Amino acid sequence: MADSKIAKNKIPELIKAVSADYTLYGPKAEAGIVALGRIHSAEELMLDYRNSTISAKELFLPRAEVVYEFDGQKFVDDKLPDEKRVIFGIRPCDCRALALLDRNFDTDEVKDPFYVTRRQNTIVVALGCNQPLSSCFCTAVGGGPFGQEGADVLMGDVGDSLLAKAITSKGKDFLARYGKFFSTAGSGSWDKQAKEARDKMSAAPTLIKPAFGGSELNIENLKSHLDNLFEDEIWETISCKCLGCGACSYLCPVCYCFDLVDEKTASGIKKIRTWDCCMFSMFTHHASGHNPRSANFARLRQKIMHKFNYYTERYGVNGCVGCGRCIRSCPVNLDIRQVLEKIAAAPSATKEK
Amino acid sequence: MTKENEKDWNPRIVAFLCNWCSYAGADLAGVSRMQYASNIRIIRVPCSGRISPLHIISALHRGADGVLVSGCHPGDCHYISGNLVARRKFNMLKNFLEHVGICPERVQFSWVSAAEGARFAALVEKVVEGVRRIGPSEIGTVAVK
Amino acid sequence: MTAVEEEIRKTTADLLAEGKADIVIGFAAGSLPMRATPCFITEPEAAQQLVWNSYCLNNLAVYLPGYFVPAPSLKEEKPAPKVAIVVKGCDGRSVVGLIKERQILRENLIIIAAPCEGMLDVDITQELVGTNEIVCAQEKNGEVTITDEMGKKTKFSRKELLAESCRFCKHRAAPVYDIAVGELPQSKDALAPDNRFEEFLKKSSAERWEQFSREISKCVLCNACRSACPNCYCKVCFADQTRPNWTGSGGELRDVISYHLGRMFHQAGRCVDCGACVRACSMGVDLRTFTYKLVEDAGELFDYTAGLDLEHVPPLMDFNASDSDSFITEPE
Amino acid sequence: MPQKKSDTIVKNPYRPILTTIEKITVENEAKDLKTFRLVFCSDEEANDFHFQYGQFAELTVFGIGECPIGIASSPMDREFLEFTVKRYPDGLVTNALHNCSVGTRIGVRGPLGNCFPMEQMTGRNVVIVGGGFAFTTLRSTIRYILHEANRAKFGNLTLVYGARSPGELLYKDELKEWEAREDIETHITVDKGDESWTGKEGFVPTVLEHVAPSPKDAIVLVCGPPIMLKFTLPVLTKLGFEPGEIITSLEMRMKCGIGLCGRCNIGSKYVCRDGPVFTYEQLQALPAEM
Repeated sequence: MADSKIAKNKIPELIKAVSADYTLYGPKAEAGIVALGRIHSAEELMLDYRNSTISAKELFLPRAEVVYEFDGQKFVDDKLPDEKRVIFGIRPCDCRALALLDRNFDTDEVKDPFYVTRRQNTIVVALGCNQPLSSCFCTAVGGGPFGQEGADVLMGDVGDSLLAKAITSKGKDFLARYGKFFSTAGSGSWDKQAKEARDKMSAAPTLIKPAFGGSELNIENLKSHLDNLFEDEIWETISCKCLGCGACSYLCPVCYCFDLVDEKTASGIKKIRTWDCCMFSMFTHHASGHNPRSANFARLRQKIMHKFNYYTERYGVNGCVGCGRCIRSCPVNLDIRQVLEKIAAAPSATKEK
Repeated sequence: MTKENEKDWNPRIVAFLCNWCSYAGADLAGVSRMQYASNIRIIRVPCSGRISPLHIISALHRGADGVLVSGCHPGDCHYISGNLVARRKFNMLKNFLEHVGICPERVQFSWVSAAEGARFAALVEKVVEGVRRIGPSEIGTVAVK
Repeated sequence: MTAVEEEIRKTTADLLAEGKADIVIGFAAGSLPMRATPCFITEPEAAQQLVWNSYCLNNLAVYLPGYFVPAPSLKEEKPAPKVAIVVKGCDGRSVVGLIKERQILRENLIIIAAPCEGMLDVDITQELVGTNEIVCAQEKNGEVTITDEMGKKTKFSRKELLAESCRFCKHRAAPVYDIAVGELPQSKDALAPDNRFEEFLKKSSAERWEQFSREISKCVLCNACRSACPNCYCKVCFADQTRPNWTGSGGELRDVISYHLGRMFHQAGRCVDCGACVRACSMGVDLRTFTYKLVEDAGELFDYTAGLDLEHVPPLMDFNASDSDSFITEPE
Repeated sequence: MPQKKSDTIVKNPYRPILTTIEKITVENEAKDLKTFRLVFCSDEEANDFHFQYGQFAELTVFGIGECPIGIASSPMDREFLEFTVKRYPDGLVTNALHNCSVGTRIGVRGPLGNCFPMEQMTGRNVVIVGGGFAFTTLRSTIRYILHEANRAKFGNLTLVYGARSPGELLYKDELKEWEAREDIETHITVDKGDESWTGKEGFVPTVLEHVAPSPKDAIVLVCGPPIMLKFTLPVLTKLGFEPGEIITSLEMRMKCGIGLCGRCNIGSKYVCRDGPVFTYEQLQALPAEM
């Protein structure tokens, strides 16, 4: 199928038209933070952003959301989110994160109605990364700056216009619906653009070579390495400087662990789902006082294991998209790439079980 | 809180009173049939030194429009120095809350002895009047993002 | 490598080799430009990893209490280790505070004081540079040359790039130490103060509240501020308690505000204004405009500056019959 | 794994069904163990609630929170559900539950988790080993097996149950009833008896070794505090039980109960969804993080 193309000076019109039909979200800067927020006009839209400070998971798993209300006698009708949304300009890593979250929240056995409804009601229009950051490592974990997974439409910035191609039928409908803003440009130079971005990425780490000892991060055998490492002392070494905060998890587009809490209201109670984080000591604290992960190293181990071993075991893919937010946000510069590298190099990682 | 129903609004004020002086002072005001505003909800505590800043913040968080803390006059503490330790805490807390933009009338501290029923009644009137003037609590009415 | 760096490495190697210390906490090179990372050295050979540069921002004192509180799972009693720590002025003051609060043992500590001329903040620098990523920073005679990913070089004066708390810092040398490396700064002048705090004070109550609640609304409750703060060593933070639940579920802004009010006020008379909480925050919440009030008040009301010596009792652990009553509401 | 996109939205898995406390029984001398009998508020929900022995449910004290508790009543008891709950000083929900009185509304979300392996148990001898208050789902199992409609489906039933003291034994009336029955071999023991105690004294593993149930054509369900498990498992191995025939049930801090919230995992297994029932063989393959 031929690719579509929209001139950048047409974007304000597109935004206006889309806003009339959908609630529009996109990258915008507010109080020094770039996030995927409500877009009311094209001026707010910040398409030359590198990546958002906080990931797009907020739009599918809000920091806090009411899952039911009870007035003391009966339940108030559950309200499922009914907003029809378009997310315009989300990065491919965050899109891929959605595809990973689907594996947890939309399975054959269990479905989370809030997440699933939001996913169904949202059209994801991704924007490929021409200029990945030096902390990005999507290519090492199976994604790419022009990855398509999780997106309905993929766009690429080619100077004065944006190329667009539909990935899903939802995306096809989107491009058809707003076809008048797009011209058919024949086949776009996707491969070239994607290659350029990838080249930039492999070039970028050379600037911070110490992190990789001169080679690119390779996580090919990570799962089997981790199978051998649960009891290893490597965790205590790695976790030395970890402060045990939740910055990495809360900014991660894939970390989804949550808590359910009751809150009293004037007329009854509501059950609220909030973000939670395996790095907090209270996360697994039993009522009896027992805590299976009482030490910080055990919690960091859980975090790494969950992403690169347990997730892989359950869903066949590791739970990291390489967006680099955890690297940028870590107060003590605990770089997950270095952690993975240490794991790969651990003497007992390759031993026979 | 909209302008229209402002005049119907009755502030809810939590008063933490120490058992030995201020609570007895309140009691005296009561048995002496002194009139004072009924907006006060009293929580009796052993000593003003028992009051953690968290109690005060939590009261505002849970919807109190004002907080009054009162203990024995300095020098008269049943536990000798409970109120003196508390005083430093209260002083810094009051300044701090004002600093972040909470009106000075919102959280007030005073000393009332067991014999000062009239002082207690006047104090309550003053606190209620002050809170009424500044309106509902900042924390309680802060807009959800 | 600078002379100070060399001295730190040698001191570290000696302390470990002579068995005077079991572990030395310092900084190693970071994985990102303009970053250093905390580093824990237990073998003399590993001392070569240590660096001392303008990016050693973390307050290393945060790690100390952990060495003196046995992990809950460790049943057997182990003797407390001998810990050496490389400190700037702020870390050093935090160490003093922790000693006074009996969280760490002075006799098990070896405090290595290193010179600090204020640390450079990568986020502040990045903001000045613009959207292109910083890849390299070179410092010479108080000037910093930043190279961005496009190869463009920009010169800044060192003062422009200082971390916010460093601009105001009047105590850049550790007040209590065992070993000094290099020449400790003597000057008590702030490096590059601005009047942002004074500007805030001039605002009306409503404006201050507006700014405060707007800042706090950025918070996602990741607890990085709490985790990075050396003073936040409580075994169970009030915010994690369920009986009573002080701050609600975190679902509403007032919950977040209560958390921050409680956490900040717990620093009253203890905060050394190291700025660790502010820099730890990924969401850019400016906590310092508010915590600085506590630092000022401790000085003004009780003539106390946190962490300057081992003798003075922290103000909220003490009292005086002549303390001010001026904040008391008089009914008449 | 191929992704499954849902086309229809399922019911809200976080919303409990409503029940009312009908009866509260204080089980022990320390009064920190109470059995709550809950009745459904709607017949429809009562009819829809089908569980197997070994499963658990999330109990909600509205406005306080939720906690996962094993179902102690039998699947044959259609009119009510029973839960035996220990009060922990720091337990938010368990304290609230213990403060509840008859008539209080309680939310029940479940049944959750897997159950004791019914197929593996059918037609075979069943040995049940319990310690302390970890006896709740075992009691459910015993009640189920002893039901006249089911008893013939199982072989011999042997019970070894112990508690710290006579006052700490759960379901005392039922224990007496079982001791009098012919179709269950009951061995009740306490760590230390009192003046009135005429039964066995001694730890569960010791008594078990003495009773020495035959592993032949038998399956053993064992639940108890970690220390009891630690000493019981070697005894069972010594008696000749295969790790795959030793069944236990785990507990872990849980929130969602349906494998979504990422909290109760041991290795890649979620205790709430893949458990709480595991064979000793499965446990041996999991990391030691319990």
